[in-house]
Amino acid sequence: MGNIVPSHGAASALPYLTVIILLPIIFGLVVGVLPRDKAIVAKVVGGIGMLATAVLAVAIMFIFATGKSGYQMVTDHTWISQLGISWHFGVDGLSLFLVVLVALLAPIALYGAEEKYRTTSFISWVLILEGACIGSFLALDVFVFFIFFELTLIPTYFMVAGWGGKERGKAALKFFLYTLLGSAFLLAGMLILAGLHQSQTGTLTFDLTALAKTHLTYSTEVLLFLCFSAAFAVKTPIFPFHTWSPLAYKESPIAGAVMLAGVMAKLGTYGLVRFDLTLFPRASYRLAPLFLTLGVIGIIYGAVVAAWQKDFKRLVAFSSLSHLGFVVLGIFAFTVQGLTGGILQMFNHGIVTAAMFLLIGMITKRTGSWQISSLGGIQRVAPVLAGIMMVVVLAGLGLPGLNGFIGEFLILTGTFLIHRWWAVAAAGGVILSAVYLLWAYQRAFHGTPDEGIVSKMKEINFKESMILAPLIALIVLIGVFPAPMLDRITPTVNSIVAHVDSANHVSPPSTGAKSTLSSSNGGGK
Amino acid sequence: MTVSVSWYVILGAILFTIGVVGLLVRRNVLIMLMCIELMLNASNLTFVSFARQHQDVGGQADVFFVLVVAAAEVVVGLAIIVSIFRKRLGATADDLSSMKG
Amino acid sequence: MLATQTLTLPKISYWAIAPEAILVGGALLMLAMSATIRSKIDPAIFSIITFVTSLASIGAGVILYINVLKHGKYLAFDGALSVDGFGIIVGMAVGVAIAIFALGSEGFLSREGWDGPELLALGLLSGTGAELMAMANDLIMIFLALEILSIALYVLAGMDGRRTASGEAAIKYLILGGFSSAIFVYGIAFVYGTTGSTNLAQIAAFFATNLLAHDGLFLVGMTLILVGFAFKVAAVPFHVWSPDVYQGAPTPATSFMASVAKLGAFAALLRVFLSAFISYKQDWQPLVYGIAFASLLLGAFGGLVQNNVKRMLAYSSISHAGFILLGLVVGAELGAQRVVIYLVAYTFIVMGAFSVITVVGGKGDNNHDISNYRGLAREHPWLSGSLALFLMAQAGVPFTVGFVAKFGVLSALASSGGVGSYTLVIVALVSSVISAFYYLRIVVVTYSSPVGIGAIEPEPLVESTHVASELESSKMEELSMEYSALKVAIDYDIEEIERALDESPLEDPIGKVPLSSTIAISISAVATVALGVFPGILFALVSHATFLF
Amino acid sequence: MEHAVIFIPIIPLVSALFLISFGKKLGEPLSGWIATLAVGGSFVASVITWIGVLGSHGIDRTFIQHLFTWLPVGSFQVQMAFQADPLSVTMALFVSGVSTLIHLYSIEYMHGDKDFPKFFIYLNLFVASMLILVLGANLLITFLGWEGVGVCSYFLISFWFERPKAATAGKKAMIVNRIADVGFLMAMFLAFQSIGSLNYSNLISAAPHISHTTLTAIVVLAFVGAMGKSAQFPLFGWLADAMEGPTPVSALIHAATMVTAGVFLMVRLSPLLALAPGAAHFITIIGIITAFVAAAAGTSQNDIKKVLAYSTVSQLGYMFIGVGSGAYVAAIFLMVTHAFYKALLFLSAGSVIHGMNDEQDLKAMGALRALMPMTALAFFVGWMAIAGVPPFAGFFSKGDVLLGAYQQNIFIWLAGVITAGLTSYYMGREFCLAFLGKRRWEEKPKVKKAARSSHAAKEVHPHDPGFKMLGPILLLAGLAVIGGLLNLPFASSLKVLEHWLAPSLGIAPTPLHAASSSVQWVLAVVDAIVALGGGYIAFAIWSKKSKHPELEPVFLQSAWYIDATGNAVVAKSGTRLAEISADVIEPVVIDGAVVGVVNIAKFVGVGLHKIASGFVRREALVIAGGTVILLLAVGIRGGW
Repeated sequence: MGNIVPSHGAASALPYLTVIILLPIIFGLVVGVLPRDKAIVAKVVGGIGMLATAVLAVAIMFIFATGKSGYQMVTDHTWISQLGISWHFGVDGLSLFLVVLVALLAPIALYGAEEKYRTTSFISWVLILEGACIGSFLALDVFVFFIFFELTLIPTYFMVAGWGGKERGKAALKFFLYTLLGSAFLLAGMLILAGLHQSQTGTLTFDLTALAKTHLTYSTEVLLFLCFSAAFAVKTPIFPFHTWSPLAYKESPIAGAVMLAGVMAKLGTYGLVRFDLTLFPRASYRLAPLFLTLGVIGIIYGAVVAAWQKDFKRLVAFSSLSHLGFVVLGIFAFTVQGLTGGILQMFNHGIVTAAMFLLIGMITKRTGSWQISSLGGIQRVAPVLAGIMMVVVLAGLGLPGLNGFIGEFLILTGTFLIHRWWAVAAAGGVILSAVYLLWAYQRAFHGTPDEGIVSKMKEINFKESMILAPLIALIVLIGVFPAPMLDRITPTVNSIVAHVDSANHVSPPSTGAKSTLSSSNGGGK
Repeated sequence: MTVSVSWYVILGAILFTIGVVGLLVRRNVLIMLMCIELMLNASNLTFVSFARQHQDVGGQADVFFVLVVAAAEVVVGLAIIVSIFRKRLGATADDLSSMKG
Repeated sequence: MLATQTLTLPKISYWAIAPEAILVGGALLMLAMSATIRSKIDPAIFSIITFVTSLASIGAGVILYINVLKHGKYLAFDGALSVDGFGIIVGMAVGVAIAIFALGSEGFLSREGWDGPELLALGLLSGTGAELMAMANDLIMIFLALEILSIALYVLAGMDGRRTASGEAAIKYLILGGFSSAIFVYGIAFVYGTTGSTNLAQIAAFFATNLLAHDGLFLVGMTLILVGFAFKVAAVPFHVWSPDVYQGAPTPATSFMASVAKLGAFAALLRVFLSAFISYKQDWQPLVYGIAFASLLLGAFGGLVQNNVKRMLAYSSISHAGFILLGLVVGAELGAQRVVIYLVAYTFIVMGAFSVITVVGGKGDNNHDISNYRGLAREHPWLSGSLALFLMAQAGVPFTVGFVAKFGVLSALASSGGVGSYTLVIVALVSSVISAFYYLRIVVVTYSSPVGIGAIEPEPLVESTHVASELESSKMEELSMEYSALKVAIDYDIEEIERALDESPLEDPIGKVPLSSTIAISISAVATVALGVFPGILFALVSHATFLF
Repeated sequence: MEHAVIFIPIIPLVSALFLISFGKKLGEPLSGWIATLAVGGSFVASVITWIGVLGSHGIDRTFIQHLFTWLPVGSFQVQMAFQADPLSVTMALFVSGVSTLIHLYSIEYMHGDKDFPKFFIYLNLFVASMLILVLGANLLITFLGWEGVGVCSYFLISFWFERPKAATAGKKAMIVNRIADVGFLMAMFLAFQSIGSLNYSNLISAAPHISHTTLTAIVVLAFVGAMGKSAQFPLFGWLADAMEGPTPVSALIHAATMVTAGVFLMVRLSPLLALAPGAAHFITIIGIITAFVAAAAGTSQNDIKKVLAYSTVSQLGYMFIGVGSGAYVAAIFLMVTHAFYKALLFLSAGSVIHGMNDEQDLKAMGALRALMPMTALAFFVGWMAIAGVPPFAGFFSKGDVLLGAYQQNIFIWLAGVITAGLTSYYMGREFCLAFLGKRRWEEKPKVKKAARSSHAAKEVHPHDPGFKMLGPILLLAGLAVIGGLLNLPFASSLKVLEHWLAPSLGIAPTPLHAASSSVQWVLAVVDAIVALGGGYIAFAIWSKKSKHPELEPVFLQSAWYIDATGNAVVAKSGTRLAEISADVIEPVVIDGAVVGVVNIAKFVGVGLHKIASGFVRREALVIAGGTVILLLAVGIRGGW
């Protein structure tokens, strides 16, 4: 097997990772017991917790050593020895920016879309969700991953059920059950894998590194792969397991939608890379065409359906389906460019979707509606808000110079190397995303505003612009100068791709004139 | 013809079956209780028969426990029946179906 | 004639039955008090006595446990009782259940105006039976303990004289319980007939040295015993009584059935099948597999269409029974340990949930329709929060002890290997997702707008299925039940609701939550979370929960 | 000195960022002046760079300025780098030069507009993007600019976003371009796969070593991208719609600069193109179809700007004929001169529109010659130049292209000449309708278009504009007259452009039948006669009478229904597809499957509910039955 998971990466003197996971959770619990009638206290305490987490995340980003593929800042303590479960965390190029994303989006989501009622508990839930997401991204023990993965459901459930729109009950229930059903298969797969490992080695463990060494027959590997993937496919969501998302995004409060689409969707794609590719490289490789196809269908279908949405939040849901299709494509391309693009695109999608939802929230707060049809001409009344929305839309449709392009381009480049026709089909999504985004923009922002809009719609205020500023800055910065991120992602990607390739006895696709002359098939099959 | 132990066991089985069938076909709660008694006593007979076979006094002692339990069950059962059917005309089990599903 | 045999009286070890003796003592004390003291006694006093008694019983259990840890397990009463980690831990769990029951009942008793100590005294007695079952090492002993447990429960079920359903529940439980007891005893008779003993250790010893030429009778006996246990733990298809009885019985009694009765029955079931009948594992394992399979699925699907919360939890407990039986399917000691964890976990979750339900039940113990939970979160955030916690724990959400329990059982099952086990793992997990639907349905309702908001009455979630309704309405109920099946609350905008409620607050049918209930709920909630986060405690505890063979 | 290359795109970019922050405060006209100065600065930087490049010789004239690595991923390394070589410097010079003039013009033209500063932000952004496009050292940087100009074009077309037509036109331009851009993307993927780099230098050096098929595919795919941006058949509908934008925008983006990006790209890739004759033929054919179809459509338009739009499309077709025929220099030559005279024509048209209070209908004009003499003169110069009347610029540049075509295939030349006649004709028609004849605007009641600015509906008093508008017009007129000097055919030493560009271009395959100098003279004479003839016919027909319905058939007015067909096929069916997907497939099929599963669960639940009778005896029966089943199971296992 490959060199993907060195059993112990660089351990760190300070338990950064434990702290960054527990910090928001503890703050969340503290906020949860604060007096309910004083929202301001909760806001301040929650704000401190989130700020500290964000600072720590940034610190981790800087401490993170560029050019290394293994896990860094590893923490490993026995937790439940009887079950072979350990408090094992580490960060690598795959998880680094996702952690930063969570730490960044949580405060932005919360303070960008404040809830008027029961603020205290809402803040508490957001903090717990933040901790759970960070925990999921950093866990190197499958069990620990799973429980954090599941823990994310609870805050989300309550955020949707407690602060959502009129169909919030149904939405929360559907979201919860659908995801839980997927997780059920994950848990089953995990238990069976651990059981097989135990029968081979005699030790019960859920450690990712150890489990990756389990010998599996091909058919077992495929079954387990499908079990794991079921959970991730629902969470992402990958077509056709997405039907919970439009409802959940629509009914959820804005902050919840930001977290759902911006952060939690990444749990699915992250899981695909971290677990499916690591544990089941052969099955992943052989079943890649299936996932590539689903990814492409998602790209096209999501875009087509998004075009017909009359509701801004549903539109974002389907656009997410489309964008995450690209991520899936990149993951299962098994090229360095594709996977790097996929990982970068996870981050990008988080930023762009968050900004999109926040803007929708701002519009909704003013006009009381997120129906596209009831808007129109906003650009005349609120040009700055419209301008920011335009930047976000352009990032969404992959304009070069903005972040969305970098991810999509790398994904398509990487996919094209091995799976040419999937890339060609996926490129259709580039067209369609322009269609639905610009059409929606035209309907809501162009045209002459009616009296209702003129009287209700106000320009973005200072606080709102400050909340959006970091997102817009990142959209541009990543678009222009993505190298710092790519330098941190690529080494990990190299080792993952090498792991998959070596498990399948294939060599990476070659590029360049020389190889084209020497061998006709440019790598892979 | 010697009457071996198995005859008693078979008799016990017959009694038990009668009890079961009675429980299933009769509507009157009192009679249902009696059927349960019959089943318990069939067990007792079986116990005694096997005790005899094993030459073991333990089995016979067990019968006493069962008898006591049976008595207690009947006492409680009758008390409940009285309390619930005080307001009704007959002690018919089929009337007891306000809860279902 | 039988040869004269001298009956040697067994040596009586009072320490071994100290936990049970304390419970009985407490019950007698209360009965004596109510018989002698003329003036009305505050239910709180009985409640405190029960609580203290159960704590004392737990304390005795702890001493026993430490003793066992030091000196090893031993048999008492001529082998009728086995004093070992397994029995003591389950016994302590029973003690915990009684303690929470005592706290939860206090509010109930004073609310309903029940003066006497009967509810609590019967609880203690029934608990005695459960603790004995956990330790019993002789089939007849188990039978006796089972009956002690059950007869008290029959009465508990029928205690609410004002509700017809209560009496009905009692009669149903009595007849069906008696029926299953008879089957159980008949099974014991056959086992006795083929092995010559009712003592588990002796039966095990018998099979260790003998091989039955014709094991037909034994197998019949074994199967009948399994039926008896399956009835008590409400496993499919012997569960038929449980929804009705759960619904009809007074809520504290229901909580008792769901927890204590199951604890005792499962403990005995495991002990019998894993010690005495272990040689016939090939024969009983498929049966248990089938029963577990059916229980998991029926428990999940059956709860979907229920609108009465107590009925819903009855189906939930059927599903849990399925899970616990998975531990038995595993067969080995590992399975037993995981079952003990499950039982302990389950005690907290189910007692907590029923404590909340008792409170919400309101005066008359009638408000158990799901519509009664509308808007609970607004008036009683902590109450609904705890309910959500307990329900999520039942669904097996991580960081609750419910997850630990399910995970433990399933990981044992998965490590036992084989396609059958893997299938069962997946079925179990899927069924827990299905049952999550009805748990969450309750949670969703607590977060929906309270009834009577604004000018328009919200569409009723269901036609209420009050137990006291007349027989003729049953057809109507059936229709409405189908109509409303799986429906979730239709709601209003949050801001509208908040505004409407600020203007005209609704009358709260629950009122102030009694302190005792708050304590009960808090204990359960803390345990649910704490053991969920630090499951190591549980695992360490049960590592000594082995049998004495 | 070459290092100045980086300042060429940076100056307008910084200016745009500055105006985003402070434009509103600076307001009119200060923001306009700043923008103009920035573009002027860019022009100065271009000149400095040009001088720098002139300092070296031959192949050394390629200077690459690396800034940083844009995309470093494994073997895929893309630099943020700008390239100063003869081709890019030429482009930079004329782009920044023409842009400066149009910025200046816009200060007056956009006077009083609500979004005056925003207009200049967009214009500056556009110029920056266009310069990035031409200066990029690899395909991806070019693509960065390519998409940048696309989005700026979107902003500017829908600048008056309150008019639904403008908003729709902008969106359409963007989407059509995106469709074509997929071709560009594919070209890059294929280039990376087969060559391992996107740098022009690497592409060019590796080109001879890669397979012919791959090379053809790369070039054709890149051309697909160019077809969108340069509005080639069948993707030209958007350019006509783009006339919804302000006139300076039409002049700058949709005539002089952006639309020529496709031509630039193909010339940039000419070393590859030269090795892929199949691709070259394809380009030629598309070029000739476009040139003719658009010119024909131009003969029947009644909107003063639409005529110019179709004319632009037609001229772009010409440029591609040049590219396809291997006459790369001619294509660039035509591009530059076209920029002069087409910008001139648009600006003059803008002047007319301005003077006529936003009237664009040719049939509602007439006799403006007297009232707007300078504009009329400028327009006349533009007409002569585009028609190819000697010695105006168009004569030489178009002549070069036609010569290239002739050397490939005489039929292409023939089609080109016919098109040239049409060009002269429709421009003549436009000139006659606008400036000659009667004052038709006084005849019929004016149908007011949506008021877009402070030009309130009032009496029409056509007049020549002020110096800020007129200055650029006259300057461009001058360039249109003398533009031919860039590359005079009379002697090798006079072919300045050809010598200058040579290091940047591929060496075209030797022409099939090279034209001797006498043949060249004959061709030139034919060109001139056709140009004059077309003009004369137009004058004869249109100078007196403004209505000749038989000469304006509906199918030409609708541009051969090509755009309508595309609309019907793509947009309508696409909308229907979206509708079906969103309203049927999603809720019924996909979510329906989920609901179906839930319904099964519900069905099971209800079924169980029905079985559960609540009768004690039946429940006992279940228990008894269960017991029997278990016994049987044990029995069967035991083998009774």
